[in-house]
Amino acid sequence: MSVDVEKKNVDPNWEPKILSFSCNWCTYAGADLAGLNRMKYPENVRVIRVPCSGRVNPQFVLRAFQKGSDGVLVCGCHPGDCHYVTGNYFTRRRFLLMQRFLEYNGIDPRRFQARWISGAEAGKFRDTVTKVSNDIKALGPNKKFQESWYKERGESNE
Amino acid sequence: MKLSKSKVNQALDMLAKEATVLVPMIVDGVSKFAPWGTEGKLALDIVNTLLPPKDALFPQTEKMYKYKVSAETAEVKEITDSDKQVVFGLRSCDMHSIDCMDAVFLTKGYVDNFYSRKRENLTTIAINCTKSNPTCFCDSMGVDPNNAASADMQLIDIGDAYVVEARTEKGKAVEALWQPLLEAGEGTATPISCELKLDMAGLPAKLRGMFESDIWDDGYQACIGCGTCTYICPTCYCFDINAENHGQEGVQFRCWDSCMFSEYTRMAGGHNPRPSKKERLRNRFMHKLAYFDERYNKNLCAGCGRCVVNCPVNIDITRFIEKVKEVPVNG
Amino acid sequence: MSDIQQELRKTARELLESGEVGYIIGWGKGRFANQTHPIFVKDPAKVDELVWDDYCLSTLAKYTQDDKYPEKKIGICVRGCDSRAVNRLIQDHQLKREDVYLIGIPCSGKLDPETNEPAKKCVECAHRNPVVYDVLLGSPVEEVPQPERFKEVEELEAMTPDERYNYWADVYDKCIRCYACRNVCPACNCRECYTDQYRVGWQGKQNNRAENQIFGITRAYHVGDRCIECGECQRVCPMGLPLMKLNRKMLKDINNLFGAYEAGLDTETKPALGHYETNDVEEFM
Amino acid sequence: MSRTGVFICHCGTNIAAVVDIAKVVEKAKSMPNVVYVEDNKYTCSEPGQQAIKDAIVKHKLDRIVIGSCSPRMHEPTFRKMLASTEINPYMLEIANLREQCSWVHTDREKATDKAIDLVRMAVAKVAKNHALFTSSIPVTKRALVVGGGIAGIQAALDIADAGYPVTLVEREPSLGGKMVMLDKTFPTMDCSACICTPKMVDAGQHPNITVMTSCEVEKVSGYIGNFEVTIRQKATYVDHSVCTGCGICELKCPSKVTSEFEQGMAQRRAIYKPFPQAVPAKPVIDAANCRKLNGKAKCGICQTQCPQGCINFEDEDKLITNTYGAIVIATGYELIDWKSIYGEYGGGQYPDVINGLQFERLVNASGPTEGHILRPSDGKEPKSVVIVKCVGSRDPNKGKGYCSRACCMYAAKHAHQVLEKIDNAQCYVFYIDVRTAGKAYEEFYTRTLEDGAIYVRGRVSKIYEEDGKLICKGEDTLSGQTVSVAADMVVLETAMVPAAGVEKVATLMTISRDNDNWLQEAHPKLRPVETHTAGVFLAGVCQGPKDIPDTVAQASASAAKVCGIFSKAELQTNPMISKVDIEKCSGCGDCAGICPYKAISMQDMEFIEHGKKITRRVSTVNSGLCQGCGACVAGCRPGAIDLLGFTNAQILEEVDALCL
Repeated sequence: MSVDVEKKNVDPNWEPKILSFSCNWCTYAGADLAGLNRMKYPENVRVIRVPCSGRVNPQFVLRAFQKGSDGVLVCGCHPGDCHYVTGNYFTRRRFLLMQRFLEYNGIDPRRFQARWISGAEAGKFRDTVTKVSNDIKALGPNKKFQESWYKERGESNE
Repeated sequence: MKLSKSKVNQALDMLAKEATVLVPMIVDGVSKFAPWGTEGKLALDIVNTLLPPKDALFPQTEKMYKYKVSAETAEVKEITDSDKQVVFGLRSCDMHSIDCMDAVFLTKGYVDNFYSRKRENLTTIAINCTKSNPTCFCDSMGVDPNNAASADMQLIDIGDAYVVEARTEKGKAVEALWQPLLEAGEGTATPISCELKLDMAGLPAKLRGMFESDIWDDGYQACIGCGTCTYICPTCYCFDINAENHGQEGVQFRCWDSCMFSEYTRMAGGHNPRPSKKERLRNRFMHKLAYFDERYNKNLCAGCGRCVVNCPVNIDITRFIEKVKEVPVNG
Repeated sequence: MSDIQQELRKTARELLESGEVGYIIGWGKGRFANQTHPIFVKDPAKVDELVWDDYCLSTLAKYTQDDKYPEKKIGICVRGCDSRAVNRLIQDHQLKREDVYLIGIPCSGKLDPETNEPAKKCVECAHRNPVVYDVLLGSPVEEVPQPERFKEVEELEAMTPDERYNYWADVYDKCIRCYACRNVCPACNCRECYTDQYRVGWQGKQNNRAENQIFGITRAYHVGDRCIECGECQRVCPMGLPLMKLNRKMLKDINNLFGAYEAGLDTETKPALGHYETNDVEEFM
Repeated sequence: MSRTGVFICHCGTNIAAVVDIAKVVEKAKSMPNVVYVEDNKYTCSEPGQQAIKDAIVKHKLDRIVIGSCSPRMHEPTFRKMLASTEINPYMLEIANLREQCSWVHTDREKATDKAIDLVRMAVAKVAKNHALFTSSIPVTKRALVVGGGIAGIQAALDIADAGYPVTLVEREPSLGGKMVMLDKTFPTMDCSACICTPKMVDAGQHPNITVMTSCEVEKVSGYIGNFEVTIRQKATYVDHSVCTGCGICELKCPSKVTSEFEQGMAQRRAIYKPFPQAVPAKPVIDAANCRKLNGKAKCGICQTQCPQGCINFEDEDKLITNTYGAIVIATGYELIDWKSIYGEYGGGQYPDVINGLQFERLVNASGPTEGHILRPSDGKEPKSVVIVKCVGSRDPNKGKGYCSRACCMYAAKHAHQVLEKIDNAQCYVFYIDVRTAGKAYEEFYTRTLEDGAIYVRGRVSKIYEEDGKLICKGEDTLSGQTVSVAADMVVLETAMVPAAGVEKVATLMTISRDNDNWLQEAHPKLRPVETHTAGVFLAGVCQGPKDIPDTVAQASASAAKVCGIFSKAELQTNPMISKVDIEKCSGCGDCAGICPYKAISMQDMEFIEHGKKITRRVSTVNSGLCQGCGACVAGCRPGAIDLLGFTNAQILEEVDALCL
């Protein structure tokens, strides 16, 4: 059963659900700073705080797509600035590979983004969130990898 | 009465109007019982399919209960719907698998209502074998390749047509449905038997006494502990129960499990009564050839040869049976 | 082929009689001519069960994981792929070099028992001679370079995202979760696989497309930077799923991003995800 | 079954203005395990916290979710509050409804939906929380101060006076930093050397302070209470333990070099003390310019002349390693290189266009001109001086965007000195604003006006030479006319920028830097002298431009923080660290390779497996070293190692709750 989402008829007031893993020392602080400066960005990104972007296990990203998220964003400190010295070097390698691997399995690359956002870059956080949110709003809901949660006819039995 | 092979598609279309008709097909390179109408090649000529028809009655993942919890109340709903199904092109070994599962799920004082509902809605149409694979040994296990006794309807292949023998109410209902397609005519098929002969006489009882024998000390090491043999075996029926939660609601389901998995018998605290592959392989062979016979006096092995062909390291139950023969009786 | 078999049996007898090894892992015959499977010879008298023919396909190194604390050395016949599997297990600290006695056998490729054609994994094999051994039977064979190591991956990459999704969706629909691919793989050497930890909740036990996708992709990601390309996962899969296309995709990206890489050729080169370079490719600015 | 309590905060109107609190409370009631929900105007206030404590007792709660401001703000507060109840402080999750919801969204309905999602995620996560307990680690009661300017000196003195040993590291041959270069200090005009050198001498002679000049920090490892620091003592070729500082060698040394201390306006020798009042008052040899050491000639005169025989040409760098409990960074600043940026001011081709520090040296009694303001080009006394403010500051396109804070005051000081020292001189000051935000600052500025300084409101657009005069063209925005002043000398008050090499120090200490490379403080208002790395503090201009009073205040503040740590026998560790399940661990060692703090080591342990006694290699975590980053957890394929507080199960629950 193929899953072609017609890009054209995405209903306009559909709100995507986007998950963003943000490292506590940089991006989460940048997000707070964006709040401090009353910057405005779309509502559909939910942030999960992790101590370091190195804590984000690529399986969490798979889990997010499986459970129905339309886009995932992993953010951390700029390489060299990591509060834990080398956390984001591993993040970089892990997600360089996972990004290509998701694309290889059919996920549109715009649905999975990683960004380095420092504690001072409130503007960059707002711009990244706005761009990702608009990209995904254009792409429409994500059906790939998504678990077909309970269907009356037990369709997910096959 | 007989049904000419040229009319088989028509017959299947008629059946498909009221029920899901599962027929042996090659779908995407895999031979299995698939609903009539899926793209793929009808494969009535192959001896038996890679995946047995057991998932018609005992699917790999079967939803049992749906529940919803809120602060005050919790409601549980049993998932009982199951539509009518027909399995067409069943071999005797596959019918033996259904007999064994019937014994387990329907007799001895406990009826599994998920299974029984599916069983009531199932009509079995068997076709006799016209040739056997080198790995077939069903007649050594008490299964007649020419006739599936407990099928609702038996088709006998007489070259260009099948002789229709309806045996049960369901079989007669199908025969009535096919009335316009059937023609008069009888015929018999030349009975066949398997090349591979095994002497099973007295084996179950002998094996029950050999739990501590050193026959088990060799031959198990090659096993990689995967679930292939148990998942493609028509008579394996072990399952695990688990749940899938989604916020405040969820579903409890049962799914196939394999005694060959290392954590199958792992208990809380880490104790495992079958710690190594030796115990697990012994358990599988004993269950197939001894334990089941002790409880339901029929072999749990249908002799279809699927495990012999598909085991990646060629663990062969037939060679094991021959080895048991060589062991002196009190051994 | 038979003189190597004689030498193998002679070496096996000597090793067993001298008591240097506890038992020898090799290949033996099944009922039919095209059936060869791993056997474990302890008694010197039974060394004649050891064979070396066109159907010795199974890799043997992972059986050391069932006997992790052997009293004596374990003798293992190693071709190119087995020897890389031994390096893989040693580098993952699951095996000590001094616990095994490696009987190296150069291998010019085996046949697929069903089709009698050269097996796919042997056609694609780039290291036919064992990379590590204690004794070598016969003389090394000529290595076959593999310029098209990633051809299949590139074919898939050329598809559109939807085509690729549907290709893999059909693959995952067929998976029956028998875990043969995991249990045969020398890179999959965890003590308790994440799939068996339901309380943590990584992976459900139900067999549907989403769960199979999670398993397929996670396993490929876990072994991606350790895969020795022995092709066993694809061979043992009862449903014939093209699993090597997943592992090779990971290896292709590792090659492009972090420099040419082949796993298991020695025990020093570190798997890609276990370390980093400060000047790695930067795409997330 | 756990009993979770949810407390939604209005935060006055900060959250309530955008988020429909009642709806969030309503929805929270139906979330799994939630037995009590309450909303509160100010949850972080005393009554707010008391309301929670009462609810815990009344409703027998065992897990708490608070929907309020950022956890980075009040998580410690709420944890302290829980410490006084019988709930473990770590059975708490906070949903960020302010900084990341109400403050950044306008659509009330969507913001409320997001708030509900965030609360649902917190409720899902808290269900999997475990009680966590701190453990204690020993403290090495010795401090390290990096940077020997007034900030470093003051911090070192305060810590040493509190009775703790301090190592004061300075990369220049002498303490003093920038302050000792100045002549007078505003607003009191007392002489900089008179207040700075006594402090330097105190630091030099303090029994608890070890001064290590010509030294740089090479390597830092460990963590608060147990920093393992390696310092590189650069080769000075002079044995200071024997040298009496008599200065004969400096007189005899044949090679002359431009003096960095005198801002290039005077010469020094290859063997030199940067300035007479240097501490330690002993010379060092500048190997690059010493004829013997840079191989240009035999020389060695200083060795022959030295009565004490202190000169040793075979001296090499030495590495000294020691453990420290806390570190204060006071690396200071330098002035922006205006020459490469402002071609319109001559780009350095006019010797009489100088910067603030050069003017300070001119007007300083021990400077190259013994305090007489003389033009560097011809040594004449300039009759008309132009001072240009905000050169490189408040200029985001060419220089730096920020204001360097101190230049308004020292520009007024320079004007005052010009008018005071040069009779019937004329002094023009081109300014954008005059910022006099300090005690007696405004009065100092008005006195300079009364002295006759002419303040012209506008930037100088161009400086060029015309028949011996430096023509400064600019505009007087108050009168709207263009202005051009013929000056004998121009003083540019240039921007402060972080000292060169601060990146290395920051990376060593794992502290981050802001967009302008100033060291990043933990919180601009509430924790200005702390950094995100526990035990590492900041003092002075390295954290951002400031004047001497603020610098000294920060120095004493960071010293107080250090003494706070040293006052305790042991330190409580962060309980949110990694933990290994040795049943699942196969001993592959991936985690040990990933850990940046070397907190994980592989050890052999005894086990009974299937009745057989075996030893097996497993991973173990040193709770003192582990900082809780979790990089090892994401690298562990079977999930044998997990990070308490952010376990795999917790995060998976959060992801599931989010995607409902």
